Amino acid sequence: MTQTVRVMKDPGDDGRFGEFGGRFVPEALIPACEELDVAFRDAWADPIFREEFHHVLREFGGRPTPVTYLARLSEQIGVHVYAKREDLAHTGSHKINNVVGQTLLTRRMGKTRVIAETGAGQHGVATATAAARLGLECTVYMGELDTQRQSLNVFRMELLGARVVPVTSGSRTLKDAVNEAMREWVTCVDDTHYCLGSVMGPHPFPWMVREFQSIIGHEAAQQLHDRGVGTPDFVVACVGGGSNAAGIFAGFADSSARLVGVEAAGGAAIAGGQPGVLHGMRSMLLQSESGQIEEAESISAGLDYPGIGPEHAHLASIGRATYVGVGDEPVLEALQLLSRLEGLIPALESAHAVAWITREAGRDIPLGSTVLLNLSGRGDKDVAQVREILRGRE
Amino acid sequence: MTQTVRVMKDPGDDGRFGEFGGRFVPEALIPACEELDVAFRDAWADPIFREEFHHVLREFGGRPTPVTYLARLSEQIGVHVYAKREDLAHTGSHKINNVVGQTLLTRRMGKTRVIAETGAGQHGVATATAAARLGLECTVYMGELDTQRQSLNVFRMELLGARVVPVTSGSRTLKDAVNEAMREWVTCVDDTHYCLGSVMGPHPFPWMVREFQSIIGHEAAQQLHDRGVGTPDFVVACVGGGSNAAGIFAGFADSSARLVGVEAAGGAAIAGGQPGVLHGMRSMLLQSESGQIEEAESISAGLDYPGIGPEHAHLASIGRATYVGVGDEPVLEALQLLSRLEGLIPALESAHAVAWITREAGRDIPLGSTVLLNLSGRGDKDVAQVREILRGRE
Amino acid sequence: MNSLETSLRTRRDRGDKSFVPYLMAGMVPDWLDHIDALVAAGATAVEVGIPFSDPILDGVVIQRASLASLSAGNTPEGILAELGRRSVGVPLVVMTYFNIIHHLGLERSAHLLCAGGVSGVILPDLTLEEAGPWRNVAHGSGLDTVLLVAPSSPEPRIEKIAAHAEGFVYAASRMAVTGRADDDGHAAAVVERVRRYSDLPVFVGIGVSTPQQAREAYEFADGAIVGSALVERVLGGMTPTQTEQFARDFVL
Amino acid sequence: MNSLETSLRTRRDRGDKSFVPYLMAGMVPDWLDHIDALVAAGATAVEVGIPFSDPILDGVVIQRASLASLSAGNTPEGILAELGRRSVGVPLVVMTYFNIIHHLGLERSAHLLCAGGVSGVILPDLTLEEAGPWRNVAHGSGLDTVLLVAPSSPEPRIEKIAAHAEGFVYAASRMAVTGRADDDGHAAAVVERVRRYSDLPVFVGIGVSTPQQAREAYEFADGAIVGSALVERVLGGMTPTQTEQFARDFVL
Ligand SMILES: Cc1ncc(COP(=O)(O)O)c(C=O)c1O
Ligand SMILES: Cc1ncc(COP(=O)(O)O)c(C=O)c1O
Repeated sequence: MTQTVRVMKDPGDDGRFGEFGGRFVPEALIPACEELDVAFRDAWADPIFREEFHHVLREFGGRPTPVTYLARLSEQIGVHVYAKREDLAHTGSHKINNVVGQTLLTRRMGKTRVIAETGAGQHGVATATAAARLGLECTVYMGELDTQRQSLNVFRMELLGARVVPVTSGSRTLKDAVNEAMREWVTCVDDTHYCLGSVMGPHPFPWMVREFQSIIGHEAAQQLHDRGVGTPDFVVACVGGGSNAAGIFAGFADSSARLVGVEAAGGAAIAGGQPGVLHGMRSMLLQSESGQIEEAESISAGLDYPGIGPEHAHLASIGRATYVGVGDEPVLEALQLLSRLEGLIPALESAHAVAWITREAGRDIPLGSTVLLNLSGRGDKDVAQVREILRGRE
Repeated sequence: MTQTVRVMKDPGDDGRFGEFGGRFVPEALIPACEELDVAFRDAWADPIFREEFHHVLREFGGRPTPVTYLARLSEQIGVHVYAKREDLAHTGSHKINNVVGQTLLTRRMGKTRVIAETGAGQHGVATATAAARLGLECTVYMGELDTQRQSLNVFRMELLGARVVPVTSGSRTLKDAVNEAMREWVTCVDDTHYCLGSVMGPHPFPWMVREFQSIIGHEAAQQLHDRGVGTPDFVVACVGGGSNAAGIFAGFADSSARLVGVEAAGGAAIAGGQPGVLHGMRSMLLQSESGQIEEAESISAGLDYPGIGPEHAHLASIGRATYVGVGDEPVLEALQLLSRLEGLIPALESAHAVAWITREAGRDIPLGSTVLLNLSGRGDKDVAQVREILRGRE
Repeated sequence: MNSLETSLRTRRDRGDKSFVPYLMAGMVPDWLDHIDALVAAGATAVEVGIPFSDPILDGVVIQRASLASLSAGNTPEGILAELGRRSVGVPLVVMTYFNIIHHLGLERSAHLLCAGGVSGVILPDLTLEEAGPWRNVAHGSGLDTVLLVAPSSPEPRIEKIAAHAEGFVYAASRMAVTGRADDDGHAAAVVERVRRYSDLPVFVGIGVSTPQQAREAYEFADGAIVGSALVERVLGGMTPTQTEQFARDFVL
Repeated sequence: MNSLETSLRTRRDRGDKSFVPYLMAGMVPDWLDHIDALVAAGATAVEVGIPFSDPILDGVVIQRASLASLSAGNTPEGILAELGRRSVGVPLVVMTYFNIIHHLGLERSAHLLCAGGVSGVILPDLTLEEAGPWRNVAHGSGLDTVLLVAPSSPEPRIEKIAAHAEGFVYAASRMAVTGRADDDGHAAAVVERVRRYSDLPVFVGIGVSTPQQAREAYEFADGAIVGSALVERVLGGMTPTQTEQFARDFVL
């Protein structure tokens, strides 16, 4: 498929990606969103801010992350797989890119405090980390169920000086943590920035987070170019909210590469959802017959989100990117395969992308193709869970 | 202190660092040690091997790791602290440098299998990782007590395709895992390389491991030079066996920098030990009155070793490096301080170096000095333990 | 000018203060009886919540009410049908989140709302910029879309909102979700700013929970909206008779 | 030429095979009685282990014996003093790890060993290259330092070891730690290679655990060293009388 539409650009003042996006928030938050839009637009056009962003990611965040050729996997499945190693970024995933950007912006806006939502805790830990470095106060909202399931991450955030607030409303998971963070943001917009964790929420968040994450794709494109690989045939990333996918897609939006987002089968907002409005955006959402938002279900906490960033909904609708789902079982197998063959224990989220590649090699992915895989995070956070599952079967 | 003796060079055929080092192993292992010496000497002089070593560390291991200026800590304690970020290396510590080198060498020697000892599991996981990548078979010996205390790392190694053998002899900890690995090596030297985890053991291990780890120091020296910091006044690293310390010291051996190794107070082989022979080397060892080796005791599993690499014993004896001890309590505080101020949760091992710096700033370390800290690893592996300790106090 | 706005303006022009109580539809089995009780007590209009799974402008009390209603199996269609079968006697304003409307479809929503006897809607996550398509449809059905003004709204924005406001202007007394009444709020200042640009009735909401607070609001605003305080009691077992009694104190 | 070597050569030259049993000093309270029993059974010499915390050339059985001895509070000095008080009647060879000697000090060790009636030492982690200083001291005290040859030792190395060997040459039958007897081993080949360069008595050790295996060794070697098989039984409660009976079967 050769693409001529230019995509992944500035979504304009109303934050539209085709029919998706926008800004659906309480009136009280409109000024803060507008202020953020102006501030980000200004900062992102400012070479000094950009340089600072890159400097912090280099010096503190561990960028550039390498691209690793997965020789043994490639040989086994007959396609050439290159992995962009976001697992090597500080705190163990691509989440650091976004929070470094947003905390620098927070300081630039003269705010002294950030709040964030978190599901399993990855974005919460990343936010607490970036906030600690700048001396910003930090409060993280986390579903009460998740605080129990991921109590170690709660402790990690506390070590980093953040306050963690268990959210007891609704299903007491990620979706409710977002609700609660938005509710709290209303009360403290003056001095507080809401550091959203993915390419979701009201404008300018989906755009801003994509821009901060686009460093993944730009680096990878350059790295593949430098080693003579050129444009890959496929760029594959897992999709929760969609930030790591947006980040890597951004480096290949105008290329001939096929972009593939892999959702958890039990949280497939594109395949299983309908257009709707949630958390400040119009996008594809899992909904009941009467328009209530449904719980996503996945082995991986980071893909347990009933929606998807609006730009992905748009890319899907125009056919520029394809979104597929994989179930828990092949994900577990992919995690084990990559560990054993390559010495890389991927995050369960990232293992979704691996699972799709191994499934489709020789089918949707012609043999001999070149595939760029976004290894969005490391699996250390997941090994206890994986062990319990595998043990339960013995 | 200005130094004129040239140190940290090739220890020659008998592997001596002054009075320390050597090769004290069963006759059966002599040929394997000699073969290894020849193979390493040959490989290390071969630009193709060196380039492969660097390539793998770059592409797979995440090198170069950055040097991060710790602005908030520096301001608080009045000395300029730069951290070499080995926590960002693949598998979370400097251990990967050594195992990448040794596994490449294993393949070069035509061997198909590695064995390793591990304490808490860091070196075991690193070895399993590097072995997986090359398709080498891997068996890891781990004290039975440690397999229980660090059961998640056992699972991690198994995920990576390694076999983990619980060692039931002696104190069932690291020291005994080394014994057992050596015992097993005797039975399989033909096809198996013993991938030792620190700058210890019989010649050529202390030298070889130091050379593989010296990439830390050489990178750091270049990085400090490039940003105009020049030679730091102090280079500080924690010391278990001494590999991360040797690695960073190697970049500054011939400079004016004061080299400081920080041992766990309960495992201070230099301050509390006597010369002795263990695990194939003559070095400083914790011993009872009658020459039995004593258990080290430390909050951090990685410093729980009753000995120290022979080159460190030598550097101490000639006064080129200083070795100091810090207790568990300041280490816990240092871990919390660095997390809160800098967004870096250090490994408990690395927190020893931080603790010494914060203790001595304005005392042994004059205010305004420049200090290079080797942040040898990340603390993710330790947060559960730290939580238990801190909770126990509430 | 639609029915809601006409009646509220008339009242305002008479100098009467409006008491607008809020109830979550379906939160208790006899919720319609509570509505009747509110009307009997003298409510000017009743705000009826349609539950949504993710109510981001609601505090814990109304969250609980949503959950209770959803757990009881209520749907927007069902609620509006029930409302339509009851003749309430005062204007009804539905409060819900935009996804409910979006999911039903704009036309269908407007139709069902009208059939339910509703004359206005409050959609707290649908601000002016995003409201266009819905407002077009709503207009066609004679439904007023009530807009909110917050303490954080800058004057140029208030001016713009005022220019598009319908029914009444909902002046949020504080930067908070519903149910928060832990400080004095900024109601007077917000109302004053709205008045500069609008001659619509201005009602104070968010954090009005006692008759005393309502009276204070009546000093400078045209009415007060009381939600969580009422909902909490109804959830707690208050009977319709008690509801009538409770509500009476809010009526000037 | 020292006392150990002299007596072993004499025996060898007579065509007699040597049986050298091993016991860990202090592993049981009556360990000295077991030594007497072994002598009574016809042992040519006795190898006496001094326990070390980290015995890297020992398998599980001798590890257990070390631990038992250390747990009983035994020290090298104590053991050698006890040995010195008993008159054993055959040459005693001490087997321990170099740190024990290193820690006591070389001179002091040599002195204590002599005082204990010991005529040779086996230090499995002290190979030729590192043995120089110790051998100098040992020579001065008339102590033989026994060197090992392993199946992995290449011929040039065997030649070198042979040139420095004292007492006897310890031919390790297999690439393994003590107590392993799970394959045939390479004893004959190792012995044959040693013979090319040395005319010292050559004893086979590591993995000789049955009288049958000892007899096989006697076919090509000058003697056999039996450790774990014996130690395991003594740890298991075998009495000195039973030890004598058990040992007798190994004597040709
Ligand atoms: C490693 C990793 N990958 C992916 C995700 C999903 O988020 P996104 O789709 O925004 O990249 C998460 C979220 O926690 C994550 O931790
Ligand atoms: C993070 C870290 N630092 C330091 C050490 C100590 O080893 P060495 O002294 O060889 O660097 C370890 C050992 O496990 C470790 O994991």
